[in-house]
Amino acid sequence: MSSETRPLSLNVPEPGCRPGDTPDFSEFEIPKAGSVARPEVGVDPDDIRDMAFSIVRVLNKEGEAVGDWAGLLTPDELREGLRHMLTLRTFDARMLNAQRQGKTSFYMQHLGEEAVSCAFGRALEPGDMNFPTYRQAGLLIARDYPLVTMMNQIYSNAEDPLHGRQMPIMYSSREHGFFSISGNLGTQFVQSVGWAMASAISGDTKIAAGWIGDGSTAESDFHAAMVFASTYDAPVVLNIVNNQWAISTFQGIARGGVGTFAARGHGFGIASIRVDGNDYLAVHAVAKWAAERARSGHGPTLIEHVTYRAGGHSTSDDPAAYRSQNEAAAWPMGDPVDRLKRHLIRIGEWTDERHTQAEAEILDMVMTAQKKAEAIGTLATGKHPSPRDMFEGVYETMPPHLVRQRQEAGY
Amino acid sequence: MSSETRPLSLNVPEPGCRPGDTPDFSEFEIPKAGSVARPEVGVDPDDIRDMAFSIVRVLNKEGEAVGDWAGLLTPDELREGLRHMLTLRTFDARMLNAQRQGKTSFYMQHLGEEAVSCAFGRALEPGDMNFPTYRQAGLLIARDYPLVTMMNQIYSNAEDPLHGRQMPIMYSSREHGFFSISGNLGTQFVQSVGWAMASAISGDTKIAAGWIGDGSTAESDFHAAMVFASTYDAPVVLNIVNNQWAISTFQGIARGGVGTFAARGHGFGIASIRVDGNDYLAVHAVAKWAAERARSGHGPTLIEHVTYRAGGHSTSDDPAAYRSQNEAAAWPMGDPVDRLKRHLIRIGEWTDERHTQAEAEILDMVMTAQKKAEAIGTLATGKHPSPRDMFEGVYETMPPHLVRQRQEAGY
Amino acid sequence: MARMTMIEAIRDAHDVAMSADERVVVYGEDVGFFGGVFRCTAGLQAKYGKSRCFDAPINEGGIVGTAIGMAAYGLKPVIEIQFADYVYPAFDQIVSEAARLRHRSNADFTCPIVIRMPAGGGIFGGQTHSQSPEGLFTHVSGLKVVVPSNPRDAKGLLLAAIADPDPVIFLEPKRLYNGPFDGHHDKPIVSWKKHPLGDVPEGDAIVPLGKASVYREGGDVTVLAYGTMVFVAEAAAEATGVDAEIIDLRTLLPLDLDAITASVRKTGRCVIVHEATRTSGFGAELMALVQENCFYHLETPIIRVTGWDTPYPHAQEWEYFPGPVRVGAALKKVMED
Amino acid sequence: MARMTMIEAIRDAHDVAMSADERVVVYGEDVGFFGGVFRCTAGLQAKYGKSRCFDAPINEGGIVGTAIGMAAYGLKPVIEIQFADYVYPAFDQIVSEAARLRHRSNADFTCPIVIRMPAGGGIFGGQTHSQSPEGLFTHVSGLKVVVPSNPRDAKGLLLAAIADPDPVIFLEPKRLYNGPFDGHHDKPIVSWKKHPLGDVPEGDAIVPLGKASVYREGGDVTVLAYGTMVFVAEAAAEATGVDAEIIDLRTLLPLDLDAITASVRKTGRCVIVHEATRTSGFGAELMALVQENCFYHLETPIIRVTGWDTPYPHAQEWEYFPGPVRVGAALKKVMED
Ligand SMILES: Cc1ncc(C[n+]2csc(CCOP(=O)(O)OP(=O)(O)O)c2C)c(N)n1
Ligand SMILES: Cc1ncc(C[n+]2csc(CCOP(=O)(O)OP(=O)(O)O)c2C)c(N)n1
Ligand SMILES: [Mg+2]
Ligand SMILES: [Mg+2]
Repeated sequence: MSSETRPLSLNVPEPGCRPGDTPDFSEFEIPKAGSVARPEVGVDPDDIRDMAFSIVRVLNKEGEAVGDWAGLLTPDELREGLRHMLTLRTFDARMLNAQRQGKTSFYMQHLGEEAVSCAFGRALEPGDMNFPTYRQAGLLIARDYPLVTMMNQIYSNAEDPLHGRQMPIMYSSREHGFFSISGNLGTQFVQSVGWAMASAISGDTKIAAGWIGDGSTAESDFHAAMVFASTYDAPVVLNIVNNQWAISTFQGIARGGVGTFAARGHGFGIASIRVDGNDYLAVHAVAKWAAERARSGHGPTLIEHVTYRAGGHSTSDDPAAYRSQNEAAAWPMGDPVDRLKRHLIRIGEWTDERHTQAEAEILDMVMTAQKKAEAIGTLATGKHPSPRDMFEGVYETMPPHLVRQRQEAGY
Repeated sequence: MSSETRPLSLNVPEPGCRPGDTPDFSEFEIPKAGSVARPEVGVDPDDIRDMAFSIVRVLNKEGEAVGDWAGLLTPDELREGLRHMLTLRTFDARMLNAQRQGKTSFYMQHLGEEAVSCAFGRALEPGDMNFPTYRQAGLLIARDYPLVTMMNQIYSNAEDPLHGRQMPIMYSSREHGFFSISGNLGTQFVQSVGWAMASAISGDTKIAAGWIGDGSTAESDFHAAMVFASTYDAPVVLNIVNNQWAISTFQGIARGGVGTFAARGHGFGIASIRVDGNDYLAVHAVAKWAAERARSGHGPTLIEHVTYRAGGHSTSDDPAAYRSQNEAAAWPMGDPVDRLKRHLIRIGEWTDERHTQAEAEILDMVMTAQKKAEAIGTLATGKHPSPRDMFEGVYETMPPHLVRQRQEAGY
Repeated sequence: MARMTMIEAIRDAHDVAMSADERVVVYGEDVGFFGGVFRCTAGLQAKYGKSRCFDAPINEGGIVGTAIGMAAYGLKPVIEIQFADYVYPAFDQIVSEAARLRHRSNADFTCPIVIRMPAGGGIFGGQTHSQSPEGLFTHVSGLKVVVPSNPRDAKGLLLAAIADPDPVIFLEPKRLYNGPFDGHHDKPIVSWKKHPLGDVPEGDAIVPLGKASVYREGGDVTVLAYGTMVFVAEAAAEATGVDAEIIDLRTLLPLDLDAITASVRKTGRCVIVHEATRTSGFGAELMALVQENCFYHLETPIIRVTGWDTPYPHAQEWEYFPGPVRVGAALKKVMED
Repeated sequence: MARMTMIEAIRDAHDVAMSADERVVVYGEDVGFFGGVFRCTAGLQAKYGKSRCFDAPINEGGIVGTAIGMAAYGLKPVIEIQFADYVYPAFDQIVSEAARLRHRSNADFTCPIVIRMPAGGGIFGGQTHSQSPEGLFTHVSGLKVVVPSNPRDAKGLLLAAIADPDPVIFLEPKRLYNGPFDGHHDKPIVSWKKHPLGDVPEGDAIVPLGKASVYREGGDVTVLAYGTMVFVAEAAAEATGVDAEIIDLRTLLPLDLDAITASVRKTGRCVIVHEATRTSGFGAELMALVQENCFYHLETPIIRVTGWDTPYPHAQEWEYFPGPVRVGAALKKVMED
């Protein structure tokens, strides 16, 4: 030990700004839209290491779509994307409010992150399978899953396809390529790899997509997913949604000393790409690329979607306690709805009037669905799943001890 | 989905050679000794990314010590290193044999990997703490832990410091900087980070060293260790011993698509170095560098020790069933004892005669210790820990239910 | 004495321990700046600094694993798992490492850590915010398992847990954080501030581990309960008029068997209540012990009132929860049998 | 019929299932080329190819997690955890995911996986190669838990487990792999090849889950046992001359309660034997159930004979193991009480 050894101290990373501070994202480097080249789908991951430190962006400040990753979507498809995002945003606002009114116990919104799941939802094929977290309802909306069914689940009413067993928003729809959401973080990331391995084992052509939050990349299942995906070259797209926060904890606690979350892929020889998560076109293009890569036998891709959680973590959370209330507004990558809207206007395929009208139509549609759902029941009122449903489905066939317990319970 | 999509298939990595095949390491790239520069201890991990893809080597084919990493050890220290490695090898041979004679239940040897733990053991300071696996007994030997105590543990005899509770070789010695070995792979890797964090929290100057095998890097605790080490910049040296095999499983099953295990550190911004694990001087120099880095507040280092498990996994294993019997001999990085011996001879500090004599002396010393241990007892004969010892130490104070059980048992 | 909620009492215990002993460090998910999602560690980072109270990455195994390393070094980590439902990723570190370290190293290394976690349901948390995994931990030799039922005990037992030389699993019934809860979910919530057990002594007021308390004396039947179920049992006894003696176990491992057998030998009847699923829950062990130790005193079969062997459902929460009606029926049944 | 060891019977079950159903895939640590450290999967990779039987990285959580994904896709993974002591890193995937998937998704996704693992001691494996964690799994609703005691059952139960639509924990008493073991560790080992239960029917000879078997009929006392303890109980009965009825439970969850109550009502006495640690072991649940269902038939207290509440020690293995002497003493005690 050299004689000048000084006492050690613990490094605890801190976010740039806390309540009361002025948000400052000036050190956050944002590459220009169009500046990242689009490699061949079969590219060697080693040759695109830099993509984990840059950000694929298509929409520039002027609302133009530029660069290699542009040009994949028709105006109709873009309008559809806008509709999906607006639907999700409206749905969120209504359900947030419904929760405040006591119609359900809990809700989680997507504010500011709508592009990620809505755009990705259009990039997979029927039969492919997402393993989402609680913040990818856009995958369902982009696949036209009925809003009223989502609400029935949220209200735990008699038409809830999950029979009231799950907390609100823990949807499941095999048919819509949406794996049953788990309340446990990270677990589904490695399951998505297993699903993809199964497709490969079966000589199928389907692929899987795993989802995880920035904070949850710290979970050990992240590692399991990377190891298995890398070893078996699984046809899977592994998505990290970096919305900067994990409840009250900023992404630096999970990220530690590394430059980016995407860089975690390098240690596994997995192609790793960062994308502007608030840019519908960029998310869609990168998702398509990764899906094609997986489907054509080139193995996994890790995508870091760089976005910002503009709302609270959930209805149980108040972000004012731990971050600046101006941070969302200061977020330098803008709002995904705004940006797609401006792009459509810029290319002459949309107007402010049509937008206002679309908003009204969507609100109407969402409210109609809500009325339907509430006519069946909310958590507080109306028709509910039966207590018998609690005993059903623990196993395919109810074993004797559960039959006895159900009888003891009187159902 | 493009129309030409072909069925997927599962990639299952295979080792280059199986029983009956001729080993071929021609694709295994071994950089020349002395070719990797020694960076400053405070170097930015990003600036030494290439070190995770090269190998630090000091001893060249001619037995000379060359390059930046040479020159740290005096001839006396080198002779001591040789003595430690020979001791470990002799100890292993004797204990392997003792197991075959039924004197204990189980043993695990270090054949071919002696340099890793023996050299590392000389690089830490008293008070530092290793969190070893079962294949780093050299850490104890290099710190002059009594051989007879090791044997008492192996024999579970009356003088076993662990009172017969643990399987053979699961040593523990806080005094010698050797954390209690766990039978569960990987668990101790993250514990080493916690120990290092504790030192930093306490404003201490001590550091920790974690140990893990190539196969065990797949365990999720590896990830936990990397995340915590990276986030809190813990003063820890994280060692991967890549001895090419995990029981019957070659390292490619854990490594998957990535170039090297060391590269796993890059995703965490951790300085990552590969070292020739069969080169005593190289291991020692890299260990010293990493220890100094940790102690001077520059945080963690990940070291991949590239070596080869020349023996069976344990006394329960027969490698002839899954790998070529010639593979060990074909291993291109030679034998660590031989290489250090040749170096010492080359620099005129050793002779074949002295070597033969040292071997005889060491055998004598080991056999003397063995006789002492066996005079106390082996698993099969002599004096043993008491059955009471099974009930003691579950808690600091034996709770009533354990007292009752002990009485019920009649002890 | 100060009137406190259970949250405040837990925070106070941390505060007392941290100010008395520099080796006490506190961390977990959202535990640092924000002070925990239930605010049990609020203010500690500001008072003791970032290296004694900090946010952890979301990796429960890593949280426990690093705590074990810290304990081996000589610190006393008190860590929070955000919900008991999320302790399973740490199960290996707890079972294979924390619980075994003293024994396997013959006390060369020890593991004085406290693993706190909110448990139990009644907050519409569904299957991943409602579980009561205490039964699992009681099967693991080397662990201690504690479940407080009120602010006074929460503080005292947490202080005892921090002082303990061995690993302690500390389960906090989250439905009791703000006030007592007797299972009548449709009644207005009362705060601990209005309850005598909300009176929490100041300073280092330890409540020893391993000692049950007789929460309510009675002669007809012994009710073995802990956490929320203590109040449910009380409500059931009052509603049915059965003169139940309610034992608040407080520590499940090591268990205060003497208190149990003394009561059951007196009453000759026993009802066991817990919120966890029934099969192989801690009620099974309690039933086994009562059977082993009071066989000849038992007038009627022991009855278990527990959560059902299903995941904790969201909408059917109150059908799952072993409320006062079900406990009351059991009390009446043991009196009639 | 062919004479087989338990290892061969398990291998045969894999073989039958893999050849009948393409969806059956088999993997785990060292399971592929080498065929498993206990050789239970030897030859399967050569026969069915690398994508149906392969080596896995050493990550138990990943092995179970990928199996869950495969099952959701539509395959039927049969996976091996190298030792039951190493199942804890997979605990979260098993408890929070595999066990819950059907219920939480209302059968939109299901999880037909079999998790095999060698369990139990008696091989000087110390605390990390000897554990019997069945009690933990029986507390988890949604799982099935199976423990065979002989080659014939091992094959038949494994086939049933593979055919089952839900996740099954399949614990193989490793001390029984090569021959029956009655706890007399100083006696020479006999092979299954010389034992009638080593006669294993060919083909798809399922032994249904959820059914116990009466291993030995008797009128004095009911012994509830499974795995190795079946033979220990037999040796104890023979040594003491107590006319014990030994029930081999075979499936712990769901349990064959009818077989248990029928026997206990007949004998009026009950001894429960398991190798796992006592507190909150599966014996507690068995004792609770017997108490609940046979209270008025019981002549004497039920006795548990179990491993002690300590880690499984290396040198004191036979003092820990609940051998025929301890079981015999319990048999005599229930007869005398
Ligand atoms: C295993 C587990 N640990 C902890 C939690 C509690 N929890 C729920 S959400 C959350 C934060 C997740 O953050 P992130 O992964 O960034 O996702 P985001 O909410 O930002 O989408 C935490 C800690 C949990 N659900 N599961
Ligand atoms: C959690 C856990 N899983 C599995 C095992 C069984 N096991 C013991 S050693 C071993 C191989 C480890 O290989 P590696 O990490 O490369 O270390 P090496 O033996 O080569 O030094 C395995 C699978 C274990 N001990 N713990
Ligand atoms: Mg986040
Ligand atoms: Mg190895």
